[in-house]
Amino acid sequence: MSRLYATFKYTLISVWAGFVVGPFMWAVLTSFKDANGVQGGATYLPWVQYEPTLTGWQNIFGGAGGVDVVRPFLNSAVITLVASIISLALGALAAYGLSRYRFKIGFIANSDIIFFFVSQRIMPPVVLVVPFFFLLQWANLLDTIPGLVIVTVALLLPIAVWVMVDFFNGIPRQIDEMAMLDGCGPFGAFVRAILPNSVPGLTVAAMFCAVFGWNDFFFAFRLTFTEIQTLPQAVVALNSSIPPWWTLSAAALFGMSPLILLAVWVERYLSKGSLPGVIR
Amino acid sequence: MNRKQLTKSLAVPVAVLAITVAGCSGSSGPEQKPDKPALFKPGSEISYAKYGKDYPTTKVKDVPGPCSYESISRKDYSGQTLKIISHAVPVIGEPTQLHARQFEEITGAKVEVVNVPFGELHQKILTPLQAGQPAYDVMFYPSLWIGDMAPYLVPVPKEYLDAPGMKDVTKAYLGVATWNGKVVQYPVDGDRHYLKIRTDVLADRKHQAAYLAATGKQLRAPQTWAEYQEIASFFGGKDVDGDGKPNFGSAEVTKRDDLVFSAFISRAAPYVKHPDVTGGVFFDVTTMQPLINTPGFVRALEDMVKAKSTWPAGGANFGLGDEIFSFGGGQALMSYSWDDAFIQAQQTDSRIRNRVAAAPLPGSAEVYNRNTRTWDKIQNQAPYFTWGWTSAVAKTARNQKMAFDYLCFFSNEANTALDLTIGRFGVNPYRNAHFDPGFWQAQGWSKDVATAYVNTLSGMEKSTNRVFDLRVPGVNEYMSSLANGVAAALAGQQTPQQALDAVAKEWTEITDRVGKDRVQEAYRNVVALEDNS
Amino acid sequence: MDGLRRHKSMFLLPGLLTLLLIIVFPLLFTIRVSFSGWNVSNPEMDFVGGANYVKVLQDSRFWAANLRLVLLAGGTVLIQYLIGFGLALLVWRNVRARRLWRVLFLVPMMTTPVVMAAVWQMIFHESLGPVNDMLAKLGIAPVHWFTEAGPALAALMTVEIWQWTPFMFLLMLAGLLSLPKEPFLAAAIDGAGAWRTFWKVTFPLMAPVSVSAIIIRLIEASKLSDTVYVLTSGGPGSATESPGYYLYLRGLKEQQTGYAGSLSLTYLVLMVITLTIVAALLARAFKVPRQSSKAKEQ
Amino acid sequence: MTLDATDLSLTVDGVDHLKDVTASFQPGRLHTVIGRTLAGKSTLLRVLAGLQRVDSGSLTRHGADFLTTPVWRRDTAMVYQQFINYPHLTVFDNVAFPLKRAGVARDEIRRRVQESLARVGLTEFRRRRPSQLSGGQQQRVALARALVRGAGILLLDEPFANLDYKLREQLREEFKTLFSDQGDAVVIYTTTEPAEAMMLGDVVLVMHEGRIIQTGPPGEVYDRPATTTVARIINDPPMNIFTGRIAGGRIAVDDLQVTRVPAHLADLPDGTYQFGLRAPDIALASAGLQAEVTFVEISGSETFVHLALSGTGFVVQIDGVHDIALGDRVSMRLRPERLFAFDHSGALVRSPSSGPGSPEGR
Repeated sequence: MSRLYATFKYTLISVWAGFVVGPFMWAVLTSFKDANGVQGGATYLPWVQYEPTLTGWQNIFGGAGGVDVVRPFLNSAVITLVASIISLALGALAAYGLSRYRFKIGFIANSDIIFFFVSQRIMPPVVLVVPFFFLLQWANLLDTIPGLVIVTVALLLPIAVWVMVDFFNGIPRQIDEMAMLDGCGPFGAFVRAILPNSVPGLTVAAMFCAVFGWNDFFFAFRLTFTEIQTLPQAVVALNSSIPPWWTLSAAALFGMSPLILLAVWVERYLSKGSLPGVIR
Repeated sequence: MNRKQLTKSLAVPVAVLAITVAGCSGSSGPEQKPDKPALFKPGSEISYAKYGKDYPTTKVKDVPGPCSYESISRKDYSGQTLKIISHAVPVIGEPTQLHARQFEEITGAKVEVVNVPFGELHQKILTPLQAGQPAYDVMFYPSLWIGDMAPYLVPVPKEYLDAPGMKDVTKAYLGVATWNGKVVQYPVDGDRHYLKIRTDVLADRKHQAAYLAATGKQLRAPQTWAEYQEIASFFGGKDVDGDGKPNFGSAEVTKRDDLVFSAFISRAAPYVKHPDVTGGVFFDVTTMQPLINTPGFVRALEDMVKAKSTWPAGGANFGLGDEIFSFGGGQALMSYSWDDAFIQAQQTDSRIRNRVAAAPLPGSAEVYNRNTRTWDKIQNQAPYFTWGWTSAVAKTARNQKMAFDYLCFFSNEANTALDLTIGRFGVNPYRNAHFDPGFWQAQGWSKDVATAYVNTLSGMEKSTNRVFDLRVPGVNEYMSSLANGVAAALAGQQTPQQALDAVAKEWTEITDRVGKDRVQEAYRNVVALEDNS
Repeated sequence: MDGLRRHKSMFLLPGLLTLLLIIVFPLLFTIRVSFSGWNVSNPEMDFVGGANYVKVLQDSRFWAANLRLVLLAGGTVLIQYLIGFGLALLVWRNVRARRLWRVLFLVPMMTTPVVMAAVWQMIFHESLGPVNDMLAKLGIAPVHWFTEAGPALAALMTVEIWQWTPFMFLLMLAGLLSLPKEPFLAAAIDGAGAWRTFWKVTFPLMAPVSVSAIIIRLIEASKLSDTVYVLTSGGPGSATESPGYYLYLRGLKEQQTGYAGSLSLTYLVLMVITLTIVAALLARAFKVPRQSSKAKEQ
Repeated sequence: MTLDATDLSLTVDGVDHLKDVTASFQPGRLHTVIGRTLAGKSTLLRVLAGLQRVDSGSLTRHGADFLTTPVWRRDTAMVYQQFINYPHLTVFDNVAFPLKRAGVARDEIRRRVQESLARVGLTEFRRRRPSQLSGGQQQRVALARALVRGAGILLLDEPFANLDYKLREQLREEFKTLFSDQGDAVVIYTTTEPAEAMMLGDVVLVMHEGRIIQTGPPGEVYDRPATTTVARIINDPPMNIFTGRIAGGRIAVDDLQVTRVPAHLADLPDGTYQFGLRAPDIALASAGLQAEVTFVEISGSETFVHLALSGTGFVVQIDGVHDIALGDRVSMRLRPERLFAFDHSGALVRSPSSGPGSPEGR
């Protein structure tokens, strides 16, 4: 590797890293400002250009001027977790069926069923939200965690199926056959022989589920009233005509913290080499 | 253990379980607990200081009455939940949260508050109401939605109407809260648009002389929109207040999905509200023909497009918050909208405290007469009573008494006195008591500033040539359509005439969709207020 | 495993039925409501025939938004692909602090779009944000990020690229890491340079991953609305409205449920057709062999 | 205790994978199925295992219908050509897997697994994962797992095909006794290699294009291939087949006299026949038929020389490594006493092992 190329390479990497980090840095800076730190124009250096305060952070942890984020955080965590588990379970089962068996219902074949699953992602959320409202009202599940879990499953299931079909296609089917020859029923073969070998695939699917579940704002916002608030809602509740940018920044940083840990976790799998085969 | 004892010991948990289940199912209805001893003595000192250093240390006295700290703290609402929807934090959202916390502290109730951005509030409130879903007990929303909300609201009970605080609400704002003869909204805010100027520039001798030399005119608070434009252009882009940063002539709310429609109506009011013409400003109330594309409105939009040159960077996409920061932060020299920017400028830590003044909205030298289809050359003023925040209790509320107690507590004299001084709360004068310069001087305002402020506000109350919001069912659609038209013209996508013609066409469609009779009936109420009949 | 046909539904049905149960009612509801005049003032399921669809055809704002989406989604996804692939190549191997870069490059994808858009709004703020401030320090006049159509689109695309390049990066990096070593050895033995190796070995091997990554991103990008909602609210005028945001305006903000229903269905049909064609074209452009049905028979 | 297949047929997309396959597999015997790639061998095993349905035909076990018996109740073990093991389990757990499923007691499992691992020589690797083993070792694990439970049917689908030549021979030797030592089990072993089929099998089934075209003990199949196709399949290199005429005590290809008529063909009437001759039965000589070298393969201790003789191709196997260039003209000599004679349809008429006057029957 020539020195010129190395310089070029590290320059590019650094530029992009700067672009990635910039917004976070700005959010961090802003979270320690107050109205006076924001009004005059852009300031960068704490103590020098503005007097740092903890107001923003106090406001999200029970300060009267903000919105409490702890309960929404827990709500988001529960909804994301439960919906992800259900989606992964149902999605992995369906994906396994689609990977191993041929389905033919009229003119509908496997690829059409897979397309049906994936096509749910094409559906703009706006289409679904009004009928979902009536659906959940009918089931008496508006403003409840189970209601949101059901809706979130509809969002996540297609992702789980998409990732897992590809993954199972990559596992030799002789393994399930052998398990059945060894005395497992079809379900046993799936559970005992395939699932234990699907950890990388499930990891990727779980990551996508977590990202899309955690970050859903649209449905949570419209299908809840006062009891259940999710984290994105808590942040958006600060988007007033006079946005308290410091509180908004603190809430934003707090809200994204768990998923940043997720990025670290995914990278570990990448580096260990367990994931690469999964995402093809 | 004999059999009897056994039965007994089993029965107790079963009974407990049954009670719990009944409690959970909510079918038992609100239980009214007897009063408890008051936590406050009459006339105790009230301060928000303990809630954080964001709050002023000002202390006020609890004013005796049914809504006072003392009276409300007698109520025992323990074990009950009050569900509230309000605007995003901080505007009206923060006082909602704050008073909810206080209400919890003194009554034992559990209060759940959800804060929603402005653009979402309407559907977030209306969807469950229409679906019959008991989502919220108390709702805070812009008062102009009364036409959509009224069917789902509980009229304010007499005992609250008779409270001294309510009796003191000005006639105009009680009118705003009334629908078909019943007070269905609980007034918590009184809003209007007025002009805000920087006196350290506009009343400065040096600047006045320079202005006179350049234009041959006196520099003063602009009396017409043409004058506003002239002054704004003259000072625009220069550092005239000596803070090292350029100043700009005007800051206005121009963002489409924010409140641009209100700003536009303020600009249009003197062109379209002819003192001698009755029967509606937005529609001809007899035919329900939209008037939004008549020459008066078109001229106002042309003015607004011209004014772009006097706005600061980003001024063509200012939300209310931007406008507040721009004027309140000392960047823009003039502004017109709600009180917030003015209060922001008057905050204790503000650079431009007491260097500002309030004045009536600019008028015009001529006004369009839609009966004669001519421009009449008369000096015209037309204050715009644009919407303010209001609150109401839903018919589906489980404990209406608790809900009204919360609202009456929210707006009790002590709370309101404190709320009025916190700019970001968005709570503005709506009681006669607030129109007293002494009240504001007590907050550290200079006498001139306080007097001009109070005179401006009460002058609006006294005017007979006023414009009110289009308080009809579907108002959001009308205003959204208007905002689209104004935004298209400001963005240069269409000429003002084209844009407003399109709006007029959409308005006709909306009227047909909502039902001409319903809109007309509602609009008659507005016109009656305007025509002072 | 056709010998086991009796058992196969056991796998597919739970997931399929769950999704069908959740989706069918909303879909039927939307179809039905699109033929009604349901709106905020008259929330009733009446029947107005195809009136809504006639209106859709004449709704120039809707069609303009669709055209804009071609630029917004197509443009950003293409840039995301190029940058994502480039970054993946850069940190694929032989790079110091590799894991740090990788985590860093993944992070934006994990953040909530509405929340990040609010942060970006502060950053692009025309008078209080750091971007214009830094431009000013470089002697460049302030850019009207949210008040001129061009800059507003640029801001929107910047945010989209920031948020979703990591997705491409992840898929491309995983693809690269799973490549067989032999073709590279062969290329090295043939004495192929880096450039030639890339075009003759890496790129063709990455074609299938590329196509599927681009398609998935296109699907997701076509729904663009959260970011528009917070960042520009579709402005100035209607210059940055995406179909998703326009649907939201009509359907939820103005609550013209019936009309929004017909807009939604029109949009859905458009998207399915477009994406199908795009998928076919991409596969041809990347010379990916047409994949046969996934369930192979032995 | 037999496994009987009758008229099994399977067509997929117009291609016959199995066509009227009828065979009876006996307990305690090792059946080798030989055929080229895609001859239907794997399909047959998969049908027997229950992994593949058929279009028609029947399959019975102990006289009872076996087609409707699900895979997991067929008491069948299988070893694949690919080294298939459970990647997530250790070697020990891999081998123990079928025993656990069968509900065998713990101690018993340990005993049998250890014994099994010892037999394949993997005791020291029992804690490793399959991915940490070499190909040969992985296949030993698969074998151990197949053998450990003493299944009633043992199917081996070209188990050594993916191993290198040396290892293949070694394993084949090692396991010869193991396969044939399965008690009452029906053992079926598929292969493409004639030597393997002959060496291991008690019974050899020759498959071609979905059909079983000959069944019999190895010696019989080897000595008397029923058709030219069989003759090609069961010899490596495939038996040289050429068309010639018997006339006047001489055999001629086109106009070229190639050899005299040997004794065992002496009573055949004059006419056109197809003749078969194994590669080792042709020698290069200093004088004889002139042929042109078209290809030379050197395989260890042998050299295969491909020759063209007036349009007919021959493969000659000679010992040792020889330096022969393409395009050389060489002389070759056929050993007439090793000639097979087939009629024009390819059916065997005479083989070297049958005396004069004893027509071949099937």
